[in-house]
Amino acid sequence: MTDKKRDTPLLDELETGPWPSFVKELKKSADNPMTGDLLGLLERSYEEKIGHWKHGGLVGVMGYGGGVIGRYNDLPEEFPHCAQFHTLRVNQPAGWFYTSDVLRKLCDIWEKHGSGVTNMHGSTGDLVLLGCPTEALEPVFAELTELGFDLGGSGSDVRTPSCCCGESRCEWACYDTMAATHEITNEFQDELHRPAFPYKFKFKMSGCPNDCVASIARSDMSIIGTWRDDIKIDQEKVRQYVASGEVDMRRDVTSRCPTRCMRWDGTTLSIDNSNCVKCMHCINVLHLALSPGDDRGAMILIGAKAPIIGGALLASVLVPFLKMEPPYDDIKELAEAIWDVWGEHGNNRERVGEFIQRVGLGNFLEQIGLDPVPEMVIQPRTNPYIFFESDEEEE
Amino acid sequence: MTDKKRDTPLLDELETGPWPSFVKELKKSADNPMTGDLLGLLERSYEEKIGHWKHGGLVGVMGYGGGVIGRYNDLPEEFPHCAQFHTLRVNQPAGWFYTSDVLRKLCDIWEKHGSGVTNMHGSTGDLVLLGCPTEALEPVFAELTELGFDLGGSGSDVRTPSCCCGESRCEWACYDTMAATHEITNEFQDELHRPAFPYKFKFKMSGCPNDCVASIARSDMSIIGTWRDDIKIDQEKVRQYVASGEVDMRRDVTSRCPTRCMRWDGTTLSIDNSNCVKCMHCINVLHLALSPGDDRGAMILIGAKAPIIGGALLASVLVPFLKMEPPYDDIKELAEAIWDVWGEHGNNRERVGEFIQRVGLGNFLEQIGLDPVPEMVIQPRTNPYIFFESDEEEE
Amino acid sequence: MSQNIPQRKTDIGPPDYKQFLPPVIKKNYGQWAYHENPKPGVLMHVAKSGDRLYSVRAATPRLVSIETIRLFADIADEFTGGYLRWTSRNNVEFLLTDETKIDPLIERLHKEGYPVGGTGPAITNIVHTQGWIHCHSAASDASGVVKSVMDELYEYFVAMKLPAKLRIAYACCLNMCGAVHCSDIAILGIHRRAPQIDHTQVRSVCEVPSTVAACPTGAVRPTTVNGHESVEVIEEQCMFCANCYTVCPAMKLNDPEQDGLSIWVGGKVSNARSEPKFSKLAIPYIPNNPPRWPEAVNAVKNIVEVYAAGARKYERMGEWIERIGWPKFFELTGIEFTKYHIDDFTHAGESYKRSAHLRQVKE
Amino acid sequence: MSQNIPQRKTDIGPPDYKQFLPPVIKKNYGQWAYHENPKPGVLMHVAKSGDRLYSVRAATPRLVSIETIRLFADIADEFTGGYLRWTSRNNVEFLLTDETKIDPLIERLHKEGYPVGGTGPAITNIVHTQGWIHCHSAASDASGVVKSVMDELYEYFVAMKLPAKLRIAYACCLNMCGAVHCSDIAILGIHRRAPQIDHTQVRSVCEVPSTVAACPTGAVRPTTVNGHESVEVIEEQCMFCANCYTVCPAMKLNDPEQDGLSIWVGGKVSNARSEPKFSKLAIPYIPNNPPRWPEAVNAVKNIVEVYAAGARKYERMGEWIERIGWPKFFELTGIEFTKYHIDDFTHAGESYKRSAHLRQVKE
Ligand code: SRM
Ligand code: SRM
Ligand code: SRM
Ligand code: SRM
Ligand code: SF4
Ligand code: SF4
Ligand code: SF4
Ligand code: SF4
Ligand code: SF4
Ligand code: SF4
Ligand code: SF4
Ligand code: SF4
Repeated sequence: MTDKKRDTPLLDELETGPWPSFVKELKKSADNPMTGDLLGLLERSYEEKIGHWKHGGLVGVMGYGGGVIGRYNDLPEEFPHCAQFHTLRVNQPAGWFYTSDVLRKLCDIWEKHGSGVTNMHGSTGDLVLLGCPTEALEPVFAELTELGFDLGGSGSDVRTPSCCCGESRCEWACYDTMAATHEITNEFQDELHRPAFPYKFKFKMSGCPNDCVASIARSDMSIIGTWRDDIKIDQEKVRQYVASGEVDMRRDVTSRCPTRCMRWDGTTLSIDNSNCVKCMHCINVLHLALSPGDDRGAMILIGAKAPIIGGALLASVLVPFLKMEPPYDDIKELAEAIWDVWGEHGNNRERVGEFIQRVGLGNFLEQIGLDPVPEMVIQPRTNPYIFFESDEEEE
Repeated sequence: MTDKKRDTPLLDELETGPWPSFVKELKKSADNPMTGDLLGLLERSYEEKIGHWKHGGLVGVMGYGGGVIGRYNDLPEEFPHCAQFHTLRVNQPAGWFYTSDVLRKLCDIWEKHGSGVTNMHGSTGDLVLLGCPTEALEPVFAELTELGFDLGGSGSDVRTPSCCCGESRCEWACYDTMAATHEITNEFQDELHRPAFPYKFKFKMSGCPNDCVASIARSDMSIIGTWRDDIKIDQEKVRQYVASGEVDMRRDVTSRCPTRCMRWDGTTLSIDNSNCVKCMHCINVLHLALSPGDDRGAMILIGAKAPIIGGALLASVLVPFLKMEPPYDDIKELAEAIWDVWGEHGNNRERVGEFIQRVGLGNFLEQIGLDPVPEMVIQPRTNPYIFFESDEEEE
Repeated sequence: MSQNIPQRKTDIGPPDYKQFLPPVIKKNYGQWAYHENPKPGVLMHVAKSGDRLYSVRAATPRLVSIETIRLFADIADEFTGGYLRWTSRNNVEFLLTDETKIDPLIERLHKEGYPVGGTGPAITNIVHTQGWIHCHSAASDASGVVKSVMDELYEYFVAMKLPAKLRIAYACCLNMCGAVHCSDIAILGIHRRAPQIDHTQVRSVCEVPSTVAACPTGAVRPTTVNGHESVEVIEEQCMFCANCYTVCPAMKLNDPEQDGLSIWVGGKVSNARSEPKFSKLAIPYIPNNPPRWPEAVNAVKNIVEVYAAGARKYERMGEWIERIGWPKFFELTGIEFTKYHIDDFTHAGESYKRSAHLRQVKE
Repeated sequence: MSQNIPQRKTDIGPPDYKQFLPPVIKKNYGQWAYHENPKPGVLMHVAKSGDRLYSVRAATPRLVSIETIRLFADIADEFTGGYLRWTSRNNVEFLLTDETKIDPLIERLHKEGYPVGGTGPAITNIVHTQGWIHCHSAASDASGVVKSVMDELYEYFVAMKLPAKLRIAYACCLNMCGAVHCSDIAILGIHRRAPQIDHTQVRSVCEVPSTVAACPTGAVRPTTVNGHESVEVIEEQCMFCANCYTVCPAMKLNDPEQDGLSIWVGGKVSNARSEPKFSKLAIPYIPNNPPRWPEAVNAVKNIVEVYAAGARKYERMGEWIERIGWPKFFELTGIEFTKYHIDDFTHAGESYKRSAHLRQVKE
């Protein structure tokens, strides 16, 4: 039967072709009986065009409510070695930097207790250890913490924050994304490990509006670097771009500026910075000549999420500009103020973005103690349905 | 008491100033006791900062369900002459054209039976006779029809259609708005006079996308002239505009084109007509040089309305292009198909625009027998909540 | 049934417009070549045949006495051979072919108190509604506010000195009979107190289920008062739309101290350049202050002046604001931004700023 | 409670990233001057100090064996002194300072089957999810579809020949764990059959009220089956979102014949030029056809090629489509526009075309 299970003609087709093959990866670990069975089970799915995993399962490590996704297959008799096939979400180091040394140690732990299969990384950012039997959860966890790693989030808690590589490498970073991520992750260990919110809450930090961790689309609190002074221009280098023929200033730059606030007169580039919306495009294109201003910081946006259930949301502006200084108390306090309000009044499985839509951004601001500013909206309301408050009326 | 009523110190302040004064107008007719009382009642409102009219009232002319708005004041003892102060909505001639002769005859009728006060015109377009006692409704109506006038709509019926002056005067008219309005108004006399819909239904016709009757904002069926070939350019006249210094081609024209599909090279204006969205701007500015193409017709948009109750709606594209030829059967059939569906499935007080939102434009199209085309939407859906139909599934 | 009713026809429809058209229009119908706007209030339309039609546009207060209509008829007889029309914004237009009569006509109209203007980049007549003159629903007067505002903006009617057309609309309640939802500037009468229920009247004139159904926020609930079916209103859920009042006269919202005006900006109807836009809230509340509503007049004037000073040629109010950004609009006009400006109705989330595109943020 | 559990710490948080940074980064942290992209997959970051960091980016299938991680560790030791990182899109980056090692490193990676590329105007790795490998909710596999698509689009990974970056995402169900809602091209697993209810299981593992509440369309209703509390589904009201299944495992939607893929286009995340955009529906349904999903692969390839041929430099998919208009997109790609493309969810009306701005309409 083992043989028959290992017969994977459909999956084998996915070993060919130039793109790296996940089937090859599985086969690299297929001596591990868990992964051997996984291959067989997956082949079955390919034959039948249906998955063979059962819904959830309450497993985890002691004292934590999150970090492990329980999973059982629905053919445990045929594929007993992956009958329990949980995942551990291991909180990655900020920016996903590793040394060969630490990776090897991680591999050793995972070889000893698990399937040998990983996701580098999960969509939220965790280092995902894919396929762990229930009884191995605690030993893996113990060895991980011994090595200096901890679990990430799952369930209705703070989810593992992630960030772009920021100042580690990128000249556009307007704040230190990795430091902020590390600090915030450590500050909120309890919220991360012990689900107590109405639903999940994700942080993502990008160093500039290019948003290389997709924070505006995928995090409940999105922290995007920006600046509030003028773009720095090295006119000589601008002229070099033009002279070399590499850039056509009108076609590539000025006409693509969303507010058309740039002028190129053939020798000098001028920017009406009061109308620049810091989109990054001109800087991206003329990267040797232009750079963000010196008065750098970040904006905080709130409430992005996938479509379930009211439809997907992009995050919206909550704080237009904030200086980002360790230990980032402003952000910590803001997050806590939000959790207080949302924690108390949010419905079960209601993301903070949906909650704000339900109670109204105006009311939400009042509750968390922020003043409304026009930067928070595309435009003021168009409908006349204003809930005037009676204290106002008394004035 | 008559004297005291006529004492209108607050209103008198509105007789001063350069703008024509409605108070002067009221006073011109104030020998009419109805209008005399109206002045007194209005002064009272100015003193008290509150209106003195009561809600509705079922009055009308025999055989009609619409055309009259019943109105009674709430101080009938003090102001008995305007205790009954109904309005008659008289269907204006298309384009609001009159001769002195017919106006005088209208005035005579209104002098004889009513307050002598009018609205030239109401917001929907009717010639509004403001202030008619109940017993005068039938005589006024009889004399009006004798003169060739009929009542307009009110209540849940077709409302008085209106149109811009179109081909009577305007070189941009892409179809004969006045002829179409007249034809459609006459075709739907029954629907106009005898409310049988879920709610009101307004037609407005504009000859071009400048939309001088605000049809896209204010009518359930908006018929806006447009063309589908190329804009006609008289290059010589374009050059004259530039030479005279009257127009700066970049500042005033090409950079204001919404799709930036125009190029001015200093001597010739070229338009990428495949990307022109027929916004009219360049034609408006260079009106001596440019004009709409020759292949003219109209687009039909559906569902505009004021905010009550789901929020205001602008009309949305239903038929991207239609040749407009008398007797406009396409439009009549389309309207009837819509009324069938909305009439059967619409809720009470649900405008057709709200109905479409409730049932979904896709379903609505299916029911009225139109094919979906991408011109109907800004963009395809962004949420994945597709109601797949099971016949499809069977395929 | 038919007692006392004179002989009458029905369903004859409106009179045929053709009989009212001046000969020059009949002849050149659909054959116009171009037009010019030689001076404020005067349009010249030139036909392919070479014929010319002049339209002289004069303001009216819309609410006009038959005496005034007769005056217009007399003026038409004198200058145009009896031909005139009204516009979609309640101006009257005298239609003539004799160029020499234009100036005398203008003079005459001015003398009678009906100024000529409103064409081109100007402020034309305010589209408005009934107000205290005729409607039960009005949160303020219409004609009085319009008169007060236009007295102050008169100079923009008789000259063509704005960057673009500027359309003002007025409506006395949220039904918005006056195009308020898509205007450069809109003035809107609003209530701010939940309906006061007359339970006796409910019993006699209202249907409880339809009254309950009318409320978009579910604030109206069925209840029993003194043993009779009636309704109650959860006040915190009421946003004063008056839809319940429309279906049930026993739910009055009018209130001398709470009613007032709100100001909206940046809407448009035309498709020129940008797509049609809704008006957006500028000022949530200004108290009713008849007979001249000075606070509202000043607020409107301020917005017009800031716009006139800042917008580029051909830029409508909304286009200008979008170019400079809403934060700048609030800064330049000195209007305070409050939580009321933030939408909280059905599609509220669609108005939240969901991008990092922000202009320079003040320290 | 604590039987068999080895000594362990808790709440220590992630390891400090600083210990994993190569010296050149530690030294120049926050002091970078500029970067260049000398060839596909290679970035050069130059510090103000003059120091240079090279990052060599290789594709991975994301699902990797520890054998592969060890291989990467070995390669890192050989070329970078042991330093490497992963990117936000599951590529691995080797971080080195010795320019001469770049080409040998690339060669080595290619030899091992991990091609170098994905930088600049290219297609980089597909962000994706678990699929049949691990998730109960999956309407299709993830890794298999991704592999099939990337085999076909490989040339766009190893070269920089597109007008702009092109981001593809994949998610196996509407939960969209894979950034699908804001991608240039997104592939999304979908169900098309209402949940089949296992009433016995409902009884044992589901809460009826929360299951009913989970359904956004109200399709799930409480009912009684064989004397026990259970739920029923009004099939016409179901749009297959699986939210009921998430809260109640007894509501299976998976179905071999009805499940499949849908294709979405024109989303983006960055704020560069245009604001972030959602992806929009291009193709409502493509049947599941493992192991290589040829129909889906071809559909994606077609869209990429039409885009590559038509877009201007720096124009992302959505920006290109908005420039040419959606009607043209459907025409050029040959994709059929159906009623399914027209939104009918909460904010549907906001997607209707509410202006007269239309491009040339075909006869
Ligand atoms: C593992 C992972 C996908 C992957 O292959 O990478 C994942 C897997 C699951 N997600 Fe997710 N989500 C993962 C990132 C995301 C993301 C992306 C992100 O975080 O940037 C999203 C979209 C962003 C967002 O949060 O809105 C996402 C949106 C969801 C949702 C929809 C939530 C919503 O509010 O719309 C659900 C449903 C739920 O929470 O009940 C969900 C639920 C799930 C569950 C737990 C299924 C369930 O219903 O119980 C999946 C477990 C799969 C498994 O068998 O392991 N997952 N999920 C990702 C986490 C790995 C990691 O920790 O790094
Ligand atoms: C007379 C007029 C205002 C004016 O001073 O010009 C008017 C007056 C009334 N309108 Fe209106 N509407 C008038 C044009 C409009 C327009 C503008 C238009 O037609 O272009 C609108 C906005 C466009 C639209 O239809 O959405 C308009 C939107 C409403 C509404 C809100 C309808 C909605 O679906 O949102 C109501 C409330 C209702 O129907 O119950 C309403 C209701 C009313 C009522 C009947 C009040 C009521 O609740 O019973 C008003 C009677 C006033 C009176 O005492 O005479 N009126 N009404 C206009 C009709 C004159 C004419 O026939 O020419
Ligand atoms: C007479 C009238 C039509 C009618 O049948 O009654 C009319 C007549 C003309 N309109 Fe209009 N428009 C008339 C109401 C409108 C409206 C409706 C409204 O205001 O409620 C609009 C839409 C307004 C909006 O967008 O909010 C309108 C938007 C335009 C535009 C576009 C302006 C823009 O840039 O957005 C033009 C083109 C232009 O001005 O260059 C235009 C152009 C014209 C022209 C030049 C057309 C022509 O060649 O005859 C006419 C003289 C314009 C002028 O007054 O400067 N007409 N025009 C209406 C006069 C109203 C009045 O008394 O002031
Ligand atoms: C390494 C990485 C960040 C990280 O910490 O992991 C990264 C790194 C850089 N990004 Fe990014 N971006 C990375 C994910 C993203 C994402 C997120 C995503 O795709 O999920 C985005 C948003 C994508 C979107 O809009 O959908 C992103 C949008 C950009 C942009 C804006 C592109 C645009 O025109 O819209 C730039 C600017 C540019 O390319 O000129 C940029 C520029 C850059 C620069 C040039 C910044 C720098 O100076 O270092 C880096 C090399 C770019 C390259 O690959 O061509 N990066 N970048 C991510 C590499 C992913 C990969 O393996 O391919
Ligand atoms: S988001 Fe900005 S700072 Fe961060 S890596 Fe991308 S370009 Fe650099
Ligand atoms: S950053 Fe964007 S908005 Fe600012 S000047 Fe450059 S292109 Fe324009
Ligand atoms: S809508 Fe067009 S055709 Fe009609 S009057 Fe206005 S500009 Fe002329
Ligand atoms: S009509 Fe409008 S879209 Fe067409 S070319 Fe002229 S300005 Fe551009
Ligand atoms: S806006 Fe309101 S108050 Fe004014 S006329 Fe219309 S319904 Fe009456
Ligand atoms: S005024 Fe509007 S919100 Fe208030 S109770 Fe009446 S219907 Fe409801
Ligand atoms: S997208 Fe759906 S099926 Fe795929 S991993 Fe996420 S929850 Fe599971
Ligand atoms: S799949 Fe979604 S729409 Fe269908 S019954 Fe379940 S929750 Fe409701």
